[in-house]
Amino acid sequence: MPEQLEGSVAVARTVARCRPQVVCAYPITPQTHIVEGLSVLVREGSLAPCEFVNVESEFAALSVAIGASATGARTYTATASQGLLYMAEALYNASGLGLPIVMTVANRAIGAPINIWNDHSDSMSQRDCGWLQLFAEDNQQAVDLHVQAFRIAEELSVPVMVCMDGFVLTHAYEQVELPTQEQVDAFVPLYQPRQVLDPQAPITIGAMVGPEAFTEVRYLAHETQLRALEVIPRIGAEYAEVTGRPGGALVSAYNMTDADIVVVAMGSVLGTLKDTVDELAADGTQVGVVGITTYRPFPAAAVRAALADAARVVVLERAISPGVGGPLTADVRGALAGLSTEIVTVVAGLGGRAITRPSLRAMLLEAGRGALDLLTFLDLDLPQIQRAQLTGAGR
Amino acid sequence: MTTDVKFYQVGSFAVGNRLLSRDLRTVQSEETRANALTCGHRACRGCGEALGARYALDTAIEATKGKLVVVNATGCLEVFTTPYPESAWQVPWLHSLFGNAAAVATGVASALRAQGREDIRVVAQGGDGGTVDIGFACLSGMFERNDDVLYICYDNEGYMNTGVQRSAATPPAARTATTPAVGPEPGNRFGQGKDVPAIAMAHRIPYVATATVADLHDLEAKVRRAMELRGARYLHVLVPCPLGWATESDETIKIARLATQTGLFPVFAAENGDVVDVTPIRHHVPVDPYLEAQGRYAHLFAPSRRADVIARIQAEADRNIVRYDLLGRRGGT
Amino acid sequence: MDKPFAITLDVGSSLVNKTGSWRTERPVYLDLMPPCNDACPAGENIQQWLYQAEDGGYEQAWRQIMLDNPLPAVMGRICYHPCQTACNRGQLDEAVGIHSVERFLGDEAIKRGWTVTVDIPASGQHVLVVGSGPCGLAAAYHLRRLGHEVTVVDAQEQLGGMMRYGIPRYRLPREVLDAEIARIVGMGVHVRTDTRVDDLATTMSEGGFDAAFLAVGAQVGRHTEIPAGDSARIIDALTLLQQASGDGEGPQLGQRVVVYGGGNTAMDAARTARRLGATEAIVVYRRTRDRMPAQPEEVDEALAEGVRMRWLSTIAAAEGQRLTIERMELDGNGFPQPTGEFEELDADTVVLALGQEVALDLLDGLPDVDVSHGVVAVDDNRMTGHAGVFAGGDMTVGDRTATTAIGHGKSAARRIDAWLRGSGSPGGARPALAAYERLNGWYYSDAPATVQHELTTARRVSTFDEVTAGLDEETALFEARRCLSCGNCFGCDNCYGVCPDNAVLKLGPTEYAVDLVHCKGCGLCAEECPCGAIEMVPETT
Amino acid sequence: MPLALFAEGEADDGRSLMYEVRLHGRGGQGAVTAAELLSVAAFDGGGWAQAFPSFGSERTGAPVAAFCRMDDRPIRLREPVLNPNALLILDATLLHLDGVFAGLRPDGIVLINSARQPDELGLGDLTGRHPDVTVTTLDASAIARRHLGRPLPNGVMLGGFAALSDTVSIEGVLQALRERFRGSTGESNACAAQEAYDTVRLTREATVDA
Repeated sequence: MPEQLEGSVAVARTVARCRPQVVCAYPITPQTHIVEGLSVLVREGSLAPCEFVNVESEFAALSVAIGASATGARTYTATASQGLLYMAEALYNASGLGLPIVMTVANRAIGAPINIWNDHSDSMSQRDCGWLQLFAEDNQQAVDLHVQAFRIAEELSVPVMVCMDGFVLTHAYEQVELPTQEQVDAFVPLYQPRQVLDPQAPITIGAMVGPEAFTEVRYLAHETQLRALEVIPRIGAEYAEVTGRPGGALVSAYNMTDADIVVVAMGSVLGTLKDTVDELAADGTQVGVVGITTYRPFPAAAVRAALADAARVVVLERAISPGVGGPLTADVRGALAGLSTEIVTVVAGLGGRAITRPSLRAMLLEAGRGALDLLTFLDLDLPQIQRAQLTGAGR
Repeated sequence: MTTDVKFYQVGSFAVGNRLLSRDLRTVQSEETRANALTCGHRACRGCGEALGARYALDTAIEATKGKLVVVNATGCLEVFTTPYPESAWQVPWLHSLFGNAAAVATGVASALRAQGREDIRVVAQGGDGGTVDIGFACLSGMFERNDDVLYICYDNEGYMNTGVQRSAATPPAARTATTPAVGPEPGNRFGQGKDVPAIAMAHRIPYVATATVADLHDLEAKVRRAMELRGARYLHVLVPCPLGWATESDETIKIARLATQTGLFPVFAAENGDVVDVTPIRHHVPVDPYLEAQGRYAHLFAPSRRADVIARIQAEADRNIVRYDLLGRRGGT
Repeated sequence: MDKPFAITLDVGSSLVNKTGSWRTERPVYLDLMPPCNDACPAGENIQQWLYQAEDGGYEQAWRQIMLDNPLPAVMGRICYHPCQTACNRGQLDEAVGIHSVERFLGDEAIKRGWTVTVDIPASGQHVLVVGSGPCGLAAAYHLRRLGHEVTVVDAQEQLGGMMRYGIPRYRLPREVLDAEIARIVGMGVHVRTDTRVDDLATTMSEGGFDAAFLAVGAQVGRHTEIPAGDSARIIDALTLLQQASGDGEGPQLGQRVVVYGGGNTAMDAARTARRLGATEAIVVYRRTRDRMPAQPEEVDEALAEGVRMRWLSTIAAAEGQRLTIERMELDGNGFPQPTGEFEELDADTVVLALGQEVALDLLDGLPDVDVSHGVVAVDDNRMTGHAGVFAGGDMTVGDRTATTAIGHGKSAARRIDAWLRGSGSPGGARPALAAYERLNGWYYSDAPATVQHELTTARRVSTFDEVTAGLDEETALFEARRCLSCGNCFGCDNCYGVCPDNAVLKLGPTEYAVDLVHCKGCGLCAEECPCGAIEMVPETT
Repeated sequence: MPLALFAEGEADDGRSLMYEVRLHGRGGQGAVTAAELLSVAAFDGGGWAQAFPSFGSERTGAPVAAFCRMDDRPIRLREPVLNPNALLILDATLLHLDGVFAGLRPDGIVLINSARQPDELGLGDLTGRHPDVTVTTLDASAIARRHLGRPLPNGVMLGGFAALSDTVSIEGVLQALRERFRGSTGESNACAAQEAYDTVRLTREATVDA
């Protein structure tokens, strides 16, 4: 039964229904409402048994989660931006040990300069830390991806990040249908840890591995990621059966039939893109939209299949690799290796700058005329840039 | 710390006093005060932290004749003072990260020493979250090395910038967004939290002191004393937060005063690990008026009065009174 | 060198951010009515002269008093200081000793010979003042300062009225009274003593007076029918006090003296009797202590000097040295009713102190001046029914105290001045009262009230030396500095210091302004202002 | 890798009836809560709605804006509200803040919490530029003070708005208030909103007749 809820509250209630046994909480805008919601559910006894741990930093948050998960407890935490980077060492540790921790990342820009608004530079910076990264387009998908994340993580014994755009989704009040406790219980079985600290069966976890076996450890981790490309859609389909809602796909597509340009993007901007594309279609310009739901592992085959007929592809980036360009573009370019598709990059909405229909329309029309450079910054304040360059302030 | 003042109406209780000689008044009373934190910042109405920061830094600037560099951890103080393109700071100021202000300050001090400019002193500052929680390792490191840094913690007892979540400085029973007032033990749990001034003293650094925005003379005297010393110094300043404590915007100083007069926030100074000065309670009051004035304790009074919880808080206050002899029964230091 | 774009900012670049838009209310500095000023019958600006005395500006403080009250040294002794009753500090610890500081300043003025000048050019108009008590002298003083020629007429041979002939020297030394009267006369006031005005109308026309101010006071002792044999020695209290007011011996009253009455005059009569050798001075009063018209401290001082009281008693008869006293009891609404029980009491002399009445014969020539309940009726400009004839003091409605009389004298002088010059009546709206709840008592240093020393009982009873000593300078300064300066800024810098937005500007040592561009209206300045001189006023929506 | 790994969707051609509201208040006055409750009321009424605050770190007292978007179909749009159909101004001291009326549609409606009449608020240049913008005032603070004991205008303003626009019903608003604020607070908020609704309807009918 649909409800009108804030994104964070919807996620908190859904995560609670996945019965995590340890929740680690450290405040960082814009995810804090999620852990706040969970603190109330634990305190009033509706989520039990569950240890809600107020920790002293994000590094501690993931560290506590690692300890809990290694002891066989289903574990959840949430973070964003600077916090994600403050736990970077622990991210690699968790994936290296194969601990199936589920973490929400409320995407927010990375400083300096400090910025609390939405873009993807935080999760992008950790795209190779060995965690799966799922991107939600809206709060309904965010809720559904969290349930599937526990199944995926525990089946593959690999940690999973569910990324949702900070403020734009976390603080948006909209219609959401939460999976019932029965549906979740049916869908997410009891957690069977691959390895666990248990005096009954003592084992040493996290040995020092030298040159003789380190490569093999990394190969096996790589294989697990590739297996995820098959596990995620399967679990997504199963979820669709249980709930009647579309499960997590690797990618999504919109208005692809006879689209001569296709724009590829991730996260909430896909909603604005679809409205823009509808307007362009009404004016006779067909633009397709491909949304990447699973960014890590990167579904190259699915992307290649989706973009097979596209003559021209615009990759809408929400992060920037300084001096290089767009990280998502690099992945898309890899997926289309060998094809003659013309690929351009448009960086948009960094640090919370609004991405509006008029700007997208103009850009897509320009792309249609083949007039876009290889790399464009949407709505760049050129006069500001020129003033900065003049005074040598551009560093 | 008050000198023998011939009776002058408000003596040294008010900020200034036209009857007192200049040197017995505060830095804040001077027309020429530095205003390290000036107008236009975006703190909430009645912000205690904005007040505490100006109080401390103006004195530090006067004590060092303007040769001061400030390193600031992430938090309310950093956010509401530097929204591009407007900065409210009038001192050399560097935003570190949330948990490393002390270490960054050590870096500044080391560079100054390497450049032979040790006349320029360094202040690191942050809120309680940035000091007692996420920045604690760096703080302890700075103490242990005895780096020439004055670390000032503006304690508003919670993560207020992110919307009032619990920190290790949040007092027992206080409601925050991550210690909601629901369930059998509403609000923050008893038996947790850190006594950071005591931990700082355990490092036996040259100077540790506590102060509040309700006693400006005492706060300035402690900053001045800290600036006379070299090495690691720590000042822990209570700065009530109208948003987080759910108090009226005009009660910030009154609430800080009540915190001292109940004994819940002992005001003292220590040198090399030993207490050398205690500010005695002037009008001792029970904890009730202090708690009742704050919405974060509303659940202790409605729907019914939680005498049991209030008694436990009173016990904390009484313990401090005995431990620091706040009522001067032991003849005082 | 130029700063990197956006990540590095100039100092103080936040000033452009007009946080003033956040306000829903703004701080406004006020000058409220301190309770002491409000309570002072002579309308003194007490808070202001205490403020000046606090930093040693004694002459400046004295001149501030002199703007309203020309007899500070006298008032510092005989005023019943309602200001101290109203003083907010009474609720903090103890009221400020305003009375003792006023006396110190008055005495300092006499000691240093400070004088007052007339700065307004002569108006060419001449005012007759009938009566030289506190009311007449105050009127004369203010009229002189307002530039008018003044002639004071008094039936007695010396000026001062009740101050000289009604109040004993041990409460008001004559040298103090004479000094302050001399200062007034020294301002060019013409004086005619030993002159009784029987017919005001002719006196005014013959003297060419443009206006007259009647302040003859209530000099006539009220009598009562005590069936008394011829040998009984009954004397009126005012007569006793008048005879004892000189330096000479004063009347012989014998060993046992009974004073009949419960007012201040009765207390003074009893205490004077003790000083004239009476071993027993007994006050007979028909009601109980709490209903006595006398000021409590007057009763205390009398008791301290061995005067004894008989409550609920009336004198039914006096035969030789034997008085018949009837016991009374109070009825439902506090009126004494006879009980029919009688006792005997021996007395060498009976002194009647049953209140005084006004001698109104001088008004015979002025039919349009109406009188009710034994006092002259005046309008709110203090004018009687007859144009140009004003009245004040005990002979009009009001508390019968010297301070109230001075207040009447001052307001009458201003209204006479307005009447003579045809300008509108003076006096603006009274500011709101600075109530105790507005104050922030924390900031005032803990300071118990100082004490004025008193002569030892033995010495008090045997001489007419002044009983209560004045304060020395250091104590007077300490006492003045206990003032809370209610509702009026005294430059403590609190507002300037506690503003989190640095939005209070310090223009000078005791002068501040609010920077409304940045003030967010948090109210901390108002809350932390020790004397409640700042109020938060809602923004207009 | 089978192609069916992604879900296919089609373009949507019909025009939507999107109605956008911008609320202005001060930090701590409940503007964000009001936007959320407006979206709940629209949802209860059977429509789709989306509400979000002006993402930022506004402090108590600082001017803050919140947005609510309502439509007759699912809302996918993620851009700020640039051209609101309606403005709810919870604090009249914000009126002379620049940008309060920015982007208001020519036929927009404005509801201001003020005890004074619209023409006494010095809005000449606004109504001058946009003749058919309707401005209504409602002393929401006074109504709130009477019912809640505190001048918390947010619930009251929603009651007033329900009388000015048919995008949301008074029943929806009352239900949303009762759900959000349990017990007596909810009840008194609902009564206050109902009074506001009746008051604005009266003023609206009066202006319509005039």
